[in-house]
Order: sequence, then structure tokens, then C-alpha cells
Amino acid sequence: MAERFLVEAVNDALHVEMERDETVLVMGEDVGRVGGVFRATAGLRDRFGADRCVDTPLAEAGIMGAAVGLCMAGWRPVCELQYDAFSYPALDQLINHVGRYRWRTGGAMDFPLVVRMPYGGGVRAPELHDDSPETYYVHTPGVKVAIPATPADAKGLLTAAIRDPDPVVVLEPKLVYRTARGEVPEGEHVVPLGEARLVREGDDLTIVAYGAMVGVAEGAADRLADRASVEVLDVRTLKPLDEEALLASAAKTGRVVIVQEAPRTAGYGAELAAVLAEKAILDLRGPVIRVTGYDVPYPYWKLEDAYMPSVERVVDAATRLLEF
Amino acid sequence: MAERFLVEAVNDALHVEMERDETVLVMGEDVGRVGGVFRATAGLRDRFGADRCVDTPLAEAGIMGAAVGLCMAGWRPVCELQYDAFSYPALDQLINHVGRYRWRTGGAMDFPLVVRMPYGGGVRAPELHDDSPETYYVHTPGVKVAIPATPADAKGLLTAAIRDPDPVVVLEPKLVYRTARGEVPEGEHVVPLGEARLVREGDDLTIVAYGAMVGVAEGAADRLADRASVEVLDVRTLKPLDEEALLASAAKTGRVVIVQEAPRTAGYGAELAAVLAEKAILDLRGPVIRVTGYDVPYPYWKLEDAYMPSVERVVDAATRLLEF
Amino acid sequence: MIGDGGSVPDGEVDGLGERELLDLYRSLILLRKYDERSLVYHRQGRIGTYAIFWGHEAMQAGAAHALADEDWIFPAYRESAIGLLRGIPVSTVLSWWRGHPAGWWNPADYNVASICVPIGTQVPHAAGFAWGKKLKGEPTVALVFFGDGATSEGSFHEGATFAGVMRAPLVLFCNNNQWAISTPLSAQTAAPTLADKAIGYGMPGVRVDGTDVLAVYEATREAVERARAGDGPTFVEAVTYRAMPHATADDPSPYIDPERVEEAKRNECVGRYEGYLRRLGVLTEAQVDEVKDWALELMREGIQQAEAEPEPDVSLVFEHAYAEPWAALRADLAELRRILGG
Amino acid sequence: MIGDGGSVPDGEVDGLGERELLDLYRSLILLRKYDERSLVYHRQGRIGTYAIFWGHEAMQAGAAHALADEDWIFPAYRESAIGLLRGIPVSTVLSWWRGHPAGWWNPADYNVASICVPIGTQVPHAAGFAWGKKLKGEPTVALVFFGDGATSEGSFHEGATFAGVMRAPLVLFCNNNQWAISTPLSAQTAAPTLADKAIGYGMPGVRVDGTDVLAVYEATREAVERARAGDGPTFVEAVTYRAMPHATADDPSPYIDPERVEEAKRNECVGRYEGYLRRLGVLTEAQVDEVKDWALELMREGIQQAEAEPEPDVSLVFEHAYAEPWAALRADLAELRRILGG
Ligand SMILES: Cc1ncc(C[n+]2csc(CCOP(=O)(O)OP(=O)(O)O)c2C)c(N)n1
Ligand SMILES: Cc1ncc(C[n+]2csc(CCOP(=O)(O)OP(=O)(O)O)c2C)c(N)n1
Ligand SMILES: [Mg+2]
Ligand SMILES: [Mg+2]
Repeated sequence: MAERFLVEAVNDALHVEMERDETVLVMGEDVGRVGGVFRATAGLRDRFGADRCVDTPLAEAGIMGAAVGLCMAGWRPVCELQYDAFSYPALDQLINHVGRYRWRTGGAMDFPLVVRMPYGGGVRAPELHDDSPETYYVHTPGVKVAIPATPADAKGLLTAAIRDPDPVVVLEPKLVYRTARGEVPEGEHVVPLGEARLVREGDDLTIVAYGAMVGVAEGAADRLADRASVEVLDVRTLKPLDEEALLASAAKTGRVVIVQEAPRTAGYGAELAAVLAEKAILDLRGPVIRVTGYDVPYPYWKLEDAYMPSVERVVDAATRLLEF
Repeated sequence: MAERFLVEAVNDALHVEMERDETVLVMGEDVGRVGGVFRATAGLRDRFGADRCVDTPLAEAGIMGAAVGLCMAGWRPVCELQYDAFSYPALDQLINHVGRYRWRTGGAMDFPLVVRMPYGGGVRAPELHDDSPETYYVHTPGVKVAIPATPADAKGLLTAAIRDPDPVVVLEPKLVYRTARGEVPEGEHVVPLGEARLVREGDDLTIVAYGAMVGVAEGAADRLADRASVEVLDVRTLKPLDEEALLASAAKTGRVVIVQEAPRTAGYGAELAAVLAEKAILDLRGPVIRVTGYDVPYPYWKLEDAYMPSVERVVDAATRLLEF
Repeated sequence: MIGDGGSVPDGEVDGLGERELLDLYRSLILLRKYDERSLVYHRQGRIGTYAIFWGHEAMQAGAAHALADEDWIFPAYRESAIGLLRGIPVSTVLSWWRGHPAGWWNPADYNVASICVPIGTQVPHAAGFAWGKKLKGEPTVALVFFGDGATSEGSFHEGATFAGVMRAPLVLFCNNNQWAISTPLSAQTAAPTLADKAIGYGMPGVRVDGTDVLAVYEATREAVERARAGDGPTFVEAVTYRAMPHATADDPSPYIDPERVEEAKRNECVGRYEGYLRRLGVLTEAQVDEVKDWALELMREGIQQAEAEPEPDVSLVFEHAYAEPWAALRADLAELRRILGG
Repeated sequence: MIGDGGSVPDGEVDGLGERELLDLYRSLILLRKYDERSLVYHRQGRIGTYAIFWGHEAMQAGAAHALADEDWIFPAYRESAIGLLRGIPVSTVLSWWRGHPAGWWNPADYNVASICVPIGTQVPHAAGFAWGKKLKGEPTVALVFFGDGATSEGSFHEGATFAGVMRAPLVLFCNNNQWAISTPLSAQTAAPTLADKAIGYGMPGVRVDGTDVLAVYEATREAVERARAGDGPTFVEAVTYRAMPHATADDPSPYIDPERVEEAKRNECVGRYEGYLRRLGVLTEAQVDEVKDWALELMREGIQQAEAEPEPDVSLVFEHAYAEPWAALRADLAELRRILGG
């Protein structure tokens, strides 16, 4: 096993899967000549040619729509959308077609396409390079959604996404693209969709997170260590959710804090809380507290540290819950 | 007061507000010559001219984007999007601009635009005329969201939306456009944003709903009447939410069923449940149960009755909760 | 191409012999009868809202006949019945309009994509498909139908841009019936003609009389040949005037020009072609009757079959959304069955 | 228009007297110094990621000078500093790139809209604005900047369509620097030229040398006159070649053509114009120094002011999202203050 950064693990997965299956085709803005603005697709054009690693026109609905057609022609397109907030022009195709076309054919045709994009804040970037749009994806029927927090999962979940017969949106936490570093299995590596990852075990309180917030959750768990035994659960696949893992942890600790970067209202944390409110009500020893981004535009970066869920905010929430 | 259908109340609000404020401008596909495919804008072109009731090109991002510019030129545009699922091409403009432009000007400019659209299922229509897209809107910072259930609220909320300095999305339950009928105040009529409506009082259980689901909630309350005293709360403004009303009802009954047409995952019902799980945990005498559309594409209409939350499903949920 | 039986002489089309001319006629009649009967079925409450295509048959059949069997068609709702020309059963299409899952089909069985309801979003599908086939080295061509209104949509633009850049073997076929519901072309675009948009995508744009099935056929065939030869996409604008309401739910009286409607009805495409064939002497009265009877019989059988479809099982709400429904979806179905059963 | 000092003679522009020519020079130098200093500030860590516009100054200044003060400019990120020509302080624009709320401005104070970061989405804003002003009977014209890549976006298409149909007094100004990050124009569109897209929107399209500030000025002025006269929008394509990285984060070496870059650098717009003015005899060495010193001084002051801005208060996370933050937002702020304070 090699140590890799998260974005290198993404690149690795693409290499391995394109090697393995010649119907896998990578497309997007600047993915070819320059290997992607984050270099996630570096080397693919040289290795597999410009027909399998395609620099597209600057047209996100075109990318997503063409990918639907490519599936019908027998390809497995992996679309890179350059940034979270630049994925919105493709939402129409995603909601009305990507998520519905299999259904529309009575299950006769597969649409094994993958949408991957860097997402999330904290990177000191100009406006609109910081969104956490998972709610838009996770609410959309017919697509699955995965968010890795570690290099190994970045490779394994992307591999699973590419092999999945259904459309999968993979959101990659760009904040940790080149800070999360870890062992990544060589060659083929699959992390099945729908399985959460127990980051650390604990008895008193569970922090549920995904993406870059897993690190924040771990930081908070460390900070709380002398006061409480904290379990950290990385959801990893938002849809389908590993309900069992979530409910098991809630049953064990009885206290749940949920961390999410996205604006609070109807964010994915709401879904997690709702599942708990419906299925774990007798286990809960206190409120389910969400620590989230706020219901305002993602701010100028001088203020982003105040906006993003911090270790301090998670510790504060956990403390309130432990003292409840 | 006159009796009107819900869609007539919308039309009435537009007439009154355009009369009152000559900067109000209605625009959209087919809103002019034919008065809208549901006739919500009927008569406006004749009354106020083709410059204030504008048939636009068939381009939803163009409509939403032009509306941003119209605000900057001193207008208060009211955009009709023809159907729920045809609003998605405008999501990009909505998320990246409509919801952010005031913030981007440091609060110096108002963007008093309104987006209104018929939404929801049950109308025996071809594919993609049935979506309940409120999550996409409610999760988006910088916009407010209202959904009327009665003719009077359709008028009053739309009026409030038009007068509001911020962008407001008003979703109109098309299923009851011409079945919901009721007294509508003549002339100016404002229902302030952010106030829920207590449809009926009860002690044992609360059903929270909005839009066409309020009728389903009432039907369920009737059906349960001999067994339980059921309160029905019409959320009416999804954002900002009237938390007080929600929490007061939960505190009183201790049992909450939430009804929502949209797919379940990260739907608005999740937000309501999450608020309860965080702020009403000690009041709850049982799980918060969501009765929702399913996490699948809205089906062919022969099957839509099975998909849509029904009185039976709500009664079933309420019964489980009462027996918990 | 088709004359008027008087001063304007009839033309001929290379490669269309008597058999092909009669095949084309059968297609036109099938579409016409489908449309006329559907309107009746709608009035009888046997199908739901329906998008009428009366007067559009020449564009649909003319274009479809210019394709090889392996070529794909990407229809909009206006071409809901185009699949009939590819062997999709009448009952399937009627089921679609009846809101019944029997209206589902496998695109690969007929090389006809699903009916696209949102405006213009099928254009990038078709572009991606055609490009994808080209990448595989297959000679397949795709043809995508859309309306005049669709040319204003960003999806159209992005799809056409892709097709141009990828030199996709695609025919972008625009049904310019001059209305998008109530919006006339003059309020839709300031372009002199829709074909003028083609240059912006680096493809040829041709304009053709949409009521002349032979002109449509010929223009499309040239575009198909160009595509198959590797010379990329073509934009074909076929011009007609919508003589019927947009759909059964529409009342065009507040906006339409009744004189233009009357003219369009007088000049309608099936009658024009029938006149042509008669003048050419290849269509007898008996053949006319035979073809119309055949089409009507297909419709009769189709509606019977569609109506004989059993009510769909609720499991179909959940099936086919994903290759494998997961636990929560299975639990939802079980709960729903329990409630509906009780 | 601008010659080469040799075989290609210099031209003159109606209405540009000596004062106007020197004003234009000041604007070019101000933009150039802003850009050059910004690159330095970025390397020094004093501003964040920065989109370089070296070589684009002629397009920006030439277009801006063709407008009246009451006309509005809708910039993309590439024109982040265009507001300097309208009185926006240097410190404001630097603050924008420093991620500081002092980078906010009120568009109505300068008739300059906010910097648009997503590609192409400002086009419908500008179309709606221009149309709205026309509806109010005001003579205001709007000019919107966007790149070659932007012309592939659905937003561009829909905005241009609106502008055409509404005959909006709008100049659609395309900075065709032939690259969208690493994507060359040939992979962006198959259109022969971008100006060819104009006909699809029913507007004139003109093509101009983007390194010749006088040519840009004149083409834009004609478009502005047309707009103000009620004759609707114009598409202006100004052609240059991007000689610098897309932005500070970009390394163009894997994709750029170094020879073309060298050529573009030799032919860069500020030097070209300086040569023109010298040949015309209206620019002395002393003036050159004075203008450059003035611009550098503005930059020095600007960065000092920007760096002197106090750290923004956390309340600014919540303010301005809505006209009135509601209870939940106020509670969030209070909680955040409590946690940060503790
Ligand atoms: C994205 C989208 N917006 C709006 C609609 C509603 N709608 C259905 S048909 C139609 C008009 C389409 O006109 P055109 O493209 O000319 O096709 P035609 O109906 O004339 O064949 C509209 C606006 C839609 N289906 N999709
Ligand atoms: C909708 C959207 N997609 C992608 C991006 C990322 N992006 C930033 S600049 C750029 C290239 C733009 O090229 P062009 O329009 O030619 O303008 P230029 O940068 O050359 O001035 C891209 C793809 C974006 N900002 N917005
Ligand atoms: Mg039409
Ligand atoms: Mg460019």
C-alpha cells in the first residue's frame, strides 16, 4: 500500500478503472490537457487518449446531458464538474433525466454515469468556490450520493460508483484534497456504497459527519476525550444511508451531534436527525443537535472560519448535550 | 368577501398589486396572450399592457437571470415558471445569483423578485408535471419560500411576497387550484411571511403539513376524530419557519406526524423533524413520523395515488404513534 | 418538391421508387390516424392530456424515413408516436398517454429514445449518443426532434455546441410550427430564421417546407449522409404553422390567427402528398381505403390492448428507480402494501 | 486602426481628441499597473487567488470609454478591476481579492454590477437590466463582458436570446482570448467565429482586434449608439491571445503555445497604444512617467488601505443575506459570538 493524498487516490481510481474497463470515459472542463484544475485527472489523456479523457465545451448541462446519451451508446461516463457551485447548471439534466431515465425505460437501460466534483469550503477562494450542495443531489430520486473523507475511501467509493449500474454523485472534500493523506490499496479497491465507517468507538456520544467534517468531528472527540468517550461515525454514503450503523450508534450512546458544512435548513443533517427522531426516539437521551453552516450565502473567505463548523462549535454542542 | 378558487385568488393578488405598484411586472412563458396555462395571469396583459405582463422566450434561466437585472433597473418582477419540474433550468440563477446578490452588494440593493409556480402531483398529467421541488428552494440561502393551502392564503402570501424586499419563491399546489375554494378578502390582503396557520386545534396529536397535503391532514384528522383529538398545523411559510407555532403544538400534543408530497430524503419534512428532535425532545411522547412521497421518480399517473401521501397513510402513521 | 397540381410542377426524389413512396404514405396515414383517434379517445376520457400533432406528420415521417434502421430517434412529446414507424405498438404509445407503465419501452429495442417532456433537454442526449457511437466506430446516426421554442433553451444551445465540437453524426431537426404554446416565433427569437442559428454551432443549416414530406425527406437524407460520412451535424428547420391547439388542454382562440390556421388546414401535409401520389398515378382509391382501414384497425386494436392492460401493481412505484431497491425502499413498499391491503 | 509604425499606417477615431486619447491612456496604465501589482501582491501573500488580465486592458478600457457615465457595466471576474475606471477605489477591488467584505460595493454607486464568478450567468442579468431601463424610458445602455468560453453556456444563450427579442440596449462584449483555462477555442465551438453567433440572436456581430484599443473603442461606440438609438443589442467579439496564465493558480505550460504567447507579448495592447500616441506626438516621456507614477501611487495607497481594513466582524456572516435576519439567524449569531468569545 502506498501513502497518497486524497486527490491522488481519486486519480488512482480513475487510472485503475479506465484500465480495467475500456467503456469508462472521463469528461469535463479542463480534465484533459491540464489534468483538471485540481489535477484529479492528470495523466489520463496521455495514457488513454483524448477520446477517453475529453476536454468538453464550457457547458455543464451539455456535459450532463451528453453523458446520458453516452450511456445509451454503451459508455460509462465519469463527469467532472469543476466546482460545487458550478454544478448547478447541470441540475436540470440531473433531476429530470439522469435520475429518471432508467425508470423511464422500465429498467431496461442502465445509466452507469458518475458525477464527481470538488466541494466544500475553507479554501480561501473567491466567491462560489465553496458550496456544499449535497442536499440538491441527495434529495433527487434515482441518484446515489457518496462523500469520502479519506484517501482510501476516495478511491474505493469512486470505484464503486464507476461500477455501479446507477448514477452516482461523488462529492470530494477539496479542503482535504492535499491534506488528507493515508494508505491506499494498490490496484482495484472497492468500498461498497451504503456502508458507513466507524471512525472511532465511544460510549457516551456520537458525532456523525462526512467529508471534511469528519476531521472536525475527530478534533472535537479528541478535545472531549477527558470528559467523554466519543464515537465518530463517517456516513460516507449519503444515499443509500447506512441506517443500521446510525441507529446502532445512537442506541449505544444515546446522544448524537450531527456536523454538516452546508446551510442548515433541509440539509442532509436534517435527514439524519429525522431518521433518529423516527427510529431511535427511545434511545435518545437528549436532543439531536446539528452543527452546520448557516442559512446565508457562504461568506467572503476572511469570514469563512466563522461560518464553517469548527471544533469549538462541535465541542460546545457536545457539551450541551452531555450536560442535558 | 368573495368566494374564489385558489388560482383565482392568485390572479386577484396580481391584479391588486400591479394596480397598487407600477413597478410590479409579471413575466413568464405564456403568461400574456393566453393568461398562463392555468390562467393565473389571465386579464393582466389586457389591463396592464404587454410591457408589464410579458410573454418571454422559452428559457427559464433567461427568465430568472433577466429578473435579477430587472430588479437592478428598479422593477419588482413576478416570474411564473410554468411547472415545478420545468423550474430546474433556473436553479443555477436562483442559487448563485437570486439568493446571493443582495449579500453581494453588502445589502445595498434589494432584489424584490418573486418566483411563483404551480407544483405537486395528483393531476393525471404526463411525466414531469408533478414534482414537489420545495427542498431545492428552501435549502437555498437568500430566498424565502411560501406555500399556500387556501385561496385566502394564496392571495395573502403572494401579496406579502411581492412586497417583500427579498426574493420569495411561492409554490402553488396545482392539485387544488380549482378545488380549494373559499372566502378571499377584497382589495389588499397580506398574510405575513413566517406565520403558520393553526387549521384546527387538538390535544393528542399534531399533523403538520403544507400545500395540498393540508387537505390530506384534515381528512386524516376527521377519520381519527372518534379516537383522538388531532391538531392540524399548516406551515404556510417554509422559510422562515414559524418555529414557535411548531414547538407550541408539539409541546401540547407530544405527538407529531409530518406530511409532505416530495421524496422523503432531505425533504422539508426532515427539517421539521430535525427542529423537533433538537428543540422538543422532552415534549415528544413518541417518534416523529414522516408520511412522504418516496425516494423514486414521481410515477406514471395510474400509480400516483399510491405514491402520494393519502389519508390512509396518515391515519396509519397517526395510529402507530397514538399506540406507541 | 410537391407541386400544386397547377402552375407549380411536382418534383421527384432520387431513390424514392413507387414502393418507398407508398411506404411513406402508409407512415403518414398511420400518424394521422393515430393523432385523430387520440383526440377522440381523449374526448372519450380514454387517454389523458394529449399533445396533438395534426399537420406535423410530414416532418415526422419524412425525417424518420430518411434514417437507416440502426439510426436513433430522440423525440419530443410532439413526436410521441414516432415509434410507431419503428415498430412500437400503438398500445404502448397510448399507454404512455394513459399514464400507465405499459407505456414504458426499451429504447434499444426500437432505436427510439424515451419521449422527452422538458423542452430541449433531449438535444444534449442525442449529441452525446451520436458522439458516443462515433467514438465506438459505429456508423449510427442520431436524429433529434425539437420545436421552435426549444431553440431558446440553454439545453438546446449546449447540446448543439457539443454536437458541433464533437462533429457528432447528428441531425438536429427543428419542427418550426411557429408557436410555443401561445408564444409566436417573433416573441421567441429575433433571429431572421432558425436555420440561421446553425452557423453559431459550425454546422450547415437548411430550411425546408414542413408540409412537403418529400422536401423534408430529401433535406434530412442529405443531413444523414453528411453525418454518416463523418462530416458532422446539420440543423434542419422544417417550417409549418400549427393548425391545432398546442394540446388538448389548450384553447388557442386568444392568440392564434384564424386565417393562418385555415390556410394551414387547406395546405395540410397528408392531403398534399396524397394529391402528389394521385397525380403521379401511384395511388389508387382502393389503396387509399386499404391504408386508412389498416391504420384504423391498428388503432382499434391498440386502444383495446391498452385498455386491457391490468392496473399496474404498486410495486412499480418502486421498481426501476434503481437497479436494486435498497432496504428502505423495500420497507416502504411493504408498508404501502399493508396499508392498501387493509 | 493602430498601425505598426511602418507599412501599416495609423488611423484616427472621430471624437477622440488629444484629451480623450490621453484619458484612454491613463485608463490603460491604471489597469496594467493594477494587474502587475496584483500579481506581486499575490506572490507576497497579500491577496488570494487572482485572475490575471494582462493583455486584456485594451478590451476593457476601450469598451468602457465608449460608454456614457449613466451606462452600466456587467463584468466577469476577468474584468474585476473595471470599476477603477468608474471610481471604485483600488482598495475595494483588492479587498475583493483578499476575501474581505470591504470588497463589497453598491452597483448603483458606480453603475458597475458585482463581479460575476460563474461563467456566462451575468449575460441575462445585463439583458434584463437593459430591457428594464428601456421599459422605464431611460436612455441607459448596458455592456456585459464575458469570455470565449462563456459563449458555450446556456446562460449566455438565454441572455442573448432575451436581449434580441426585447431589443434591449445592450452590448454583448466577448473577450475572445482563445482560451477557457486550458480549453482552446477550437474545442469550445465549431463556429467559424464567435461573431457568427450573433445572427442566431438577430443582432449584428462585429469582430475587432482586441489588442487595438482604438478599434475596440470604435466598435463599441457604434454598438452603444445603436443601442441608445433603440436599435437593440450588438455582439462585439474582440480577439486577442491570452499571454498569461488563466489565474495565479494555473500553470499553462502543458497546453499553451509558447510561440503564440511570445507573439502576443510582443504585440501587447498597452505598448501598441503607447507607440501610437508617441507617433502622433501627443505623449511625452514625462507624461508616460507621470501617468505610471500616478497609477503606482494609487496601487500603493490601495493596498495599504485594503490592509488597514479591520478584520470583519462575524456579524457580517449573517448580515445582508436578507433585508431583516429572522429570529433563528439572530440566535445563530448570538451562539457563534458566545462560542468565539469563550
Ligand atoms: C423546460 C420546459 N419549460 C416549459 C415547458 C412547458 N411547455 C410544454 S410545451 C411548451 C412549448 C414548446 O414549444 P416548441 O418548442 O415550439 O414545441 P411545439 O410544442 O410547438 O412542438 C412549453 C413551454 C416544458 N415542457 N419544459
Ligand atoms: C459555470 C461555471 N463553470 C465553470 C467555471 C470555472 N471556470 C472559471 S474561469 C473558466 C474559463 C472561462 O473561460 P472564458 O469564458 O473564455 O473566459 P476567460 O477566463 O478566458 O476570460 C472556467 C471553466 C465557472 N467559473 N463557472
Ligand atoms: Mg413550436
Ligand atoms: Mg477565454
